[in-house]
Amino acid sequence: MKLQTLGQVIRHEELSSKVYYLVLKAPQIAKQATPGQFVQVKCSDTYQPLLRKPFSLHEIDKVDGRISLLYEVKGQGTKSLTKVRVDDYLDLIGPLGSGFSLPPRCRAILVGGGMGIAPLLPLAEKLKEQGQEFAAILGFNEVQKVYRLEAFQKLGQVIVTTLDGSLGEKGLVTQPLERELGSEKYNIIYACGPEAMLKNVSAIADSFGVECQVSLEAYMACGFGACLGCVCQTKELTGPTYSRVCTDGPVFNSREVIWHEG
Amino acid sequence: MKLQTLGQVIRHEELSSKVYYLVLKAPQIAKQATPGQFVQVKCSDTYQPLLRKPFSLHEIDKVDGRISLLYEVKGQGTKSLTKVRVDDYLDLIGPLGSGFSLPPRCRAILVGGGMGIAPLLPLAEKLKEQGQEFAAILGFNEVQKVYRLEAFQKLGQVIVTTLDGSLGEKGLVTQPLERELGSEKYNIIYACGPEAMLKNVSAIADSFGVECQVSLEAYMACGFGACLGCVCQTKELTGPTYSRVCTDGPVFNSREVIWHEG
Amino acid sequence: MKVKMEVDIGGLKLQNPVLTASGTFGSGQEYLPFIDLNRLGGVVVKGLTLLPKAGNPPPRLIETPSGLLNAIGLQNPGVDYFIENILPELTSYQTKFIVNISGNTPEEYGVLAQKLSVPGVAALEVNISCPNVKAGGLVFGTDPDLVAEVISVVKGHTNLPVIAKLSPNVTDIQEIARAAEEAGADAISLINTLLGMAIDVETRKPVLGNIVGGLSGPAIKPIALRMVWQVAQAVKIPIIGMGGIVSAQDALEFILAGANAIAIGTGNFINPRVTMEVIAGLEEYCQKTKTEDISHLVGLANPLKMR
Amino acid sequence: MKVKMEVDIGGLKLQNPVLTASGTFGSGQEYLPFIDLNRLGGVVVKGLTLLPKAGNPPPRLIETPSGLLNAIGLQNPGVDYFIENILPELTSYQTKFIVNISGNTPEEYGVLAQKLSVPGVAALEVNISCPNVKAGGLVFGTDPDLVAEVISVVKGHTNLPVIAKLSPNVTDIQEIARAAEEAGADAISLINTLLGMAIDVETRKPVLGNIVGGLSGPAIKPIALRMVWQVAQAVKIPIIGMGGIVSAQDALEFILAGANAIAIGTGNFINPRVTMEVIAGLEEYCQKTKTEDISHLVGLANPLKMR
Ligand SMILES: Cc1cc2nc3c(=O)[nH]c(=O)nc-3n(C[C@H](O)[C@H](O)[C@H](O)COP(=O)(O)OP(=O)(O)OC[C@H]3O[C@@H](n4cnc5c(N)ncnc54)[C@H](O)[C@@H]3O)c2cc1C
Ligand SMILES: Cc1cc2nc3c(=O)[nH]c(=O)nc-3n(C[C@H](O)[C@H](O)[C@H](O)COP(=O)(O)OP(=O)(O)OC[C@H]3O[C@@H](n4cnc5c(N)ncnc54)[C@H](O)[C@@H]3O)c2cc1C
Ligand SMILES: Cc1cc2nc3c(=O)[nH]c(=O)nc-3n(C[C@H](O)[C@H](O)[C@H](O)COP(=O)(O)O)c2cc1C
Ligand SMILES: Cc1cc2nc3c(=O)[nH]c(=O)nc-3n(C[C@H](O)[C@H](O)[C@H](O)COP(=O)(O)O)c2cc1C
Ligand code: FES
Ligand code: FES
Repeated sequence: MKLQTLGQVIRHEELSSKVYYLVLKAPQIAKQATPGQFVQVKCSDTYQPLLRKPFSLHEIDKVDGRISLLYEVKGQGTKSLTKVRVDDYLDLIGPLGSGFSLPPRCRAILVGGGMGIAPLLPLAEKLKEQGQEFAAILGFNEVQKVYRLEAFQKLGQVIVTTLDGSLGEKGLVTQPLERELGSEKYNIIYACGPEAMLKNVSAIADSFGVECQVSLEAYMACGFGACLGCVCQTKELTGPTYSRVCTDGPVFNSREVIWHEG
Repeated sequence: MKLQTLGQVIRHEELSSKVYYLVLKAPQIAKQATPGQFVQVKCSDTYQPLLRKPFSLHEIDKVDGRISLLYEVKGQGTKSLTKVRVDDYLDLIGPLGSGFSLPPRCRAILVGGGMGIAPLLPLAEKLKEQGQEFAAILGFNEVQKVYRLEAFQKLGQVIVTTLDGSLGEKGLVTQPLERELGSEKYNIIYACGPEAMLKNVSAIADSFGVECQVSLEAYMACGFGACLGCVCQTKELTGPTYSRVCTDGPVFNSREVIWHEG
Repeated sequence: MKVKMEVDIGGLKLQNPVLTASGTFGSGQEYLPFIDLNRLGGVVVKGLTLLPKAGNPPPRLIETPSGLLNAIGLQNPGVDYFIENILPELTSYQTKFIVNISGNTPEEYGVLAQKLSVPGVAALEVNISCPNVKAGGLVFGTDPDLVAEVISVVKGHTNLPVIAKLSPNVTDIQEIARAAEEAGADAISLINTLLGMAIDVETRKPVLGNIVGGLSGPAIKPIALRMVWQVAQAVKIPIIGMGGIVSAQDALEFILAGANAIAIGTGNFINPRVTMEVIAGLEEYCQKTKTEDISHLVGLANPLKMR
Repeated sequence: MKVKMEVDIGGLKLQNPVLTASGTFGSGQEYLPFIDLNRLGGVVVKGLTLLPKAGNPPPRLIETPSGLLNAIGLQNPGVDYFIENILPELTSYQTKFIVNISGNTPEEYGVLAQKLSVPGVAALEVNISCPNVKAGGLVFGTDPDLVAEVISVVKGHTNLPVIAKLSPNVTDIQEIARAAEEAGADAISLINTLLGMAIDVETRKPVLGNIVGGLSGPAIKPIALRMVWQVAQAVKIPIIGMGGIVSAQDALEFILAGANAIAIGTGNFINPRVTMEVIAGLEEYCQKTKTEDISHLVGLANPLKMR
């Protein structure tokens, strides 16, 4: 059950330019959370920004009652979040949303682009915990903007891509994805990243006939289903409909999603 | 000439509950400032509060290029000002307003109530520098809320009053003021504090036939005469008129001021 | 001292004057993890239309300085679905549920009122800020004659208390309020959102899928308060004030201006417990100021208030 | 790349599209310590009336979330004093001075226009948001017929470009804008402040001496932008957009919505150099986006813009 609680900052550091790693003590959230869920964070005690900001749970440590977030500075909210110090308290609502669902005996391939790697780490951890094999393809812009790689490498096989080839394979995550799927080792894709990437990954999943779960983003006001502000278009039996990213998602089966044109 | 400049924080400490002392490196302001002038401070880089906040210059160190402020936490602006740290920069506009004017051969009595003591310190310093005798009557609520006393005591004679008698004389500043004026040693009063105090001090000045300069407060938008938002009512030859506290004041001759009823 | 917090809003009896604003509180159930619904004055349910409505294409939200622009477009499952599937779930709570309705024609409002005059619905809030297809894309809420027509039709189809919810996008809010009162409205609620927009300077297009949206939140509080103040001078029926309330002090400003009750919208997104804090804060203020009945505060800052 | 920043606002030629909003910039001289007036597109001088005006009793200001409420009450020394004592001091600057005028009757506007049609005045901005004594306390700016009357009279008494400054406190801003255009206005500026208020819960009285005041600043930007967008679809004459602009990005939103020039008011109080930063920011954006003439951006986000 979601709740509003104060999380105490245990660690807060800049990993690479504008990318921060924030560890919080929040036992009640950690206890209930599953991979793919998120929290709504009050980033400032002023009206600037007015709204809470959603961040995926990047680690879920049920034993120590800790969660972590990985975030990139974009606007007012994330900028003021950087000012939070160790021992400060952050007002959190969570865990929110429907996370990834793990079919029994899944052989998963995780695909993350940039900040989209955030929710894949707890998923990888869970897969490992359950003794299920997986591979992860993580895409970054350049070697200077690679972060949290080791955390993934501890858990399983990782393929890295960079746009400029400064680390790992040069190019997009879709290249190694197609290659790996060709091996027919995998029966499910979990993807999170920019919409254009997700759209391409879905198309590839379709062409290989593999299930694909995508984690979407949307501008949110409440984060718990009350405002209907965060919708994306999905296919239902009755035709296209607007689904709430915050409660019906953020994880959707890629075949349900109606992607934007272009 | 007033200017917009960045002042670097050199010292910032809480003197008593909610009262802070802030020392800034701001050579251009220090160079030009006179006692009774003030600065408009951008207390936050958000829209909360939207406006700058005015604070009297509490020290003007032309040699070291420093100024200091003494402030009490009231609302958004002062609250966010408390978060400023040593080495941070504050966006300042100043020096602003018309300060105290010092007639030659003045024998002054300075009367300050609470935060109203702030602009009296540089005045005391100036008087001492010019070799002119003065006394200061400083009124506080209680001994726990007394601050900056020693700074005044270094410069001359100080009479302290507290409402509850926990330090110095019990009661209001007006009692020792009447007594001191009875000695006929003084020919001018400089006063700053709550409006009710200023009104009473003015009446006493009138009854003793002594000149009195009062430093007024007002809610300000610009602080430099452009918005006409900060007016108080004053007597002019042509009748009552609205004068700008920020440029015509904040220091007025008490005989010009039309006080609020009640 | 025990403070009397109960208020009577044109026949709608509330245990305290704190409501939730329509469209920001779902049907109330979304807030169960955070607060005890039974402690609320009442819940105003998300706006309903006769037929299900898909709503506007996203993006539907964008923040502005101290404000929120929304263009939800009244997405809702339709009145029949509500009555069959949602209303029964609400009857287990002691709080009052007020249903917000929107129609394309006065007749539609009548049908909605009739259908919703069932046990479990405590009152109807008539949203007259939506497009009026009949009058050619105009908005009901900006024309006193149309306001009167809609309210009369609704009154003719229900015995429930009828609350007219006014749009702030008008020249003369008093004229609109008087029209609603004369047509029989039992209470008035205001304000709905102010029409606004934002443009993305990169794409050079409006940010919202619907181009324009409704502005809510602390940014609009001064305007909302002024309108409540004006309407309190124009009508005798009770007023539910809203627009940017996020604290007990905000709520008090509305009450002192002349509101008999208040509603909180956007504030719930920032702090889902805000309603509970406002109720506690209002009670505390009454105690501190030795006010036995919160209704004694209504309009104290407004000497020209009617009644 | 050299960007063409000059704009022509109904015959008023400006070196760049950045103006200051009336009432927030004095006569310009108050800002001499901070900026080079000669680099401004133009200065819109504090509102003048026929006779000197004392203004409203204080308090005249109160902050609200991301906004400022003011009730100055048009304090000014009167038009004759301005012409004799202030205008001569302004002639040493190369920037354009536009004079904002307010009258109690259409005739007063005419007299003001005639008196101000002297060298040194580049254009007249007609403030039609002030009390109209003749029509019994109503406000000119909310009635299209009165707007037309005032503008016609002003046009009949001057050869200077006439800018109609619209009030946002209306139901249909397009109707008002069209009335101004048809009556001969050379340009339209909007928005003036939105009517708002604040209440002090301790004293239980309105905070402002005048009870209500005008809301300005970032809080109102979404509303101002929407109105510029609408007016750009209603009239062919140039538009000066304002309301909450504090950055080049804000200014761009207004230009993309259809404003040919913009004005900054409240922003000057927070950052007296804001106009200079906005001019630089606009030029930079044009360079970055390879826009040779800033006027090419006007209305790009507004496909229904007239012309
Ligand atoms: C379920 C979910 C999980 C997420 N997980 C993560 C995560 O783990 N890590 C992470 O870093 N991020 C995550 N995000 C994204 C994160 O929520 C946003 O980056 C964050 O909300 C940005 O807030 P902000 O206040 O810093 O920026 P904002 O000011 O909200 O700006 C965000 C974006 O909106 C645009 N924008 C803002 N105002 C305007 C305007 N007026 N016109 C046009 N465009 C505008 C900006 O250009 C900017 O790109 C997640 C989002 C969702 C929905
Ligand atoms: C020339 C001058 C010199 C000054 N020098 C000093 C100095 O040296 N030291 C010092 O401490 N102070 C000084 N002040 C006062 C100082 O400027 C104010 O205390 C400061 O601006 C408060 O800002 P704030 O944002 O913290 O509080 P604000 O939020 O601005 O509130 C200030 C006061 O206004 C009231 N208020 C705010 N909003 C409302 C509302 N909606 N309804 C009713 N009331 C409201 C509050 O109750 C509060 O008491 C000076 C003022 C002037 C004009
Ligand atoms: C996301 C959202 C959805 C809304 N939906 C409705 C609605 O369906 N019916 C209605 O009458 N008002 C609706 N409103 C307006 C609110 O009920 C309220 O009048 C307005 O937001 C001002 O209050 P606030 O500033 O406290 O949010 C909505 C507001 C928001 C923010
Ligand atoms: C203190 C103050 C005084 C104003 N005086 C006038 C005036 O005399 N005439 C006028 O037409 N508008 C006046 N205005 C309105 C502004 O010119 C402008 O239209 C409005 O403030 C919106 O712009 P902003 O949000 O950038 O301030 C005044 C605004 C403020 C804040
Ligand atoms: S953010 Fe409110 S419904 Fe999703
Ligand atoms: S604060 Fe603007 S004129 Fe004084």
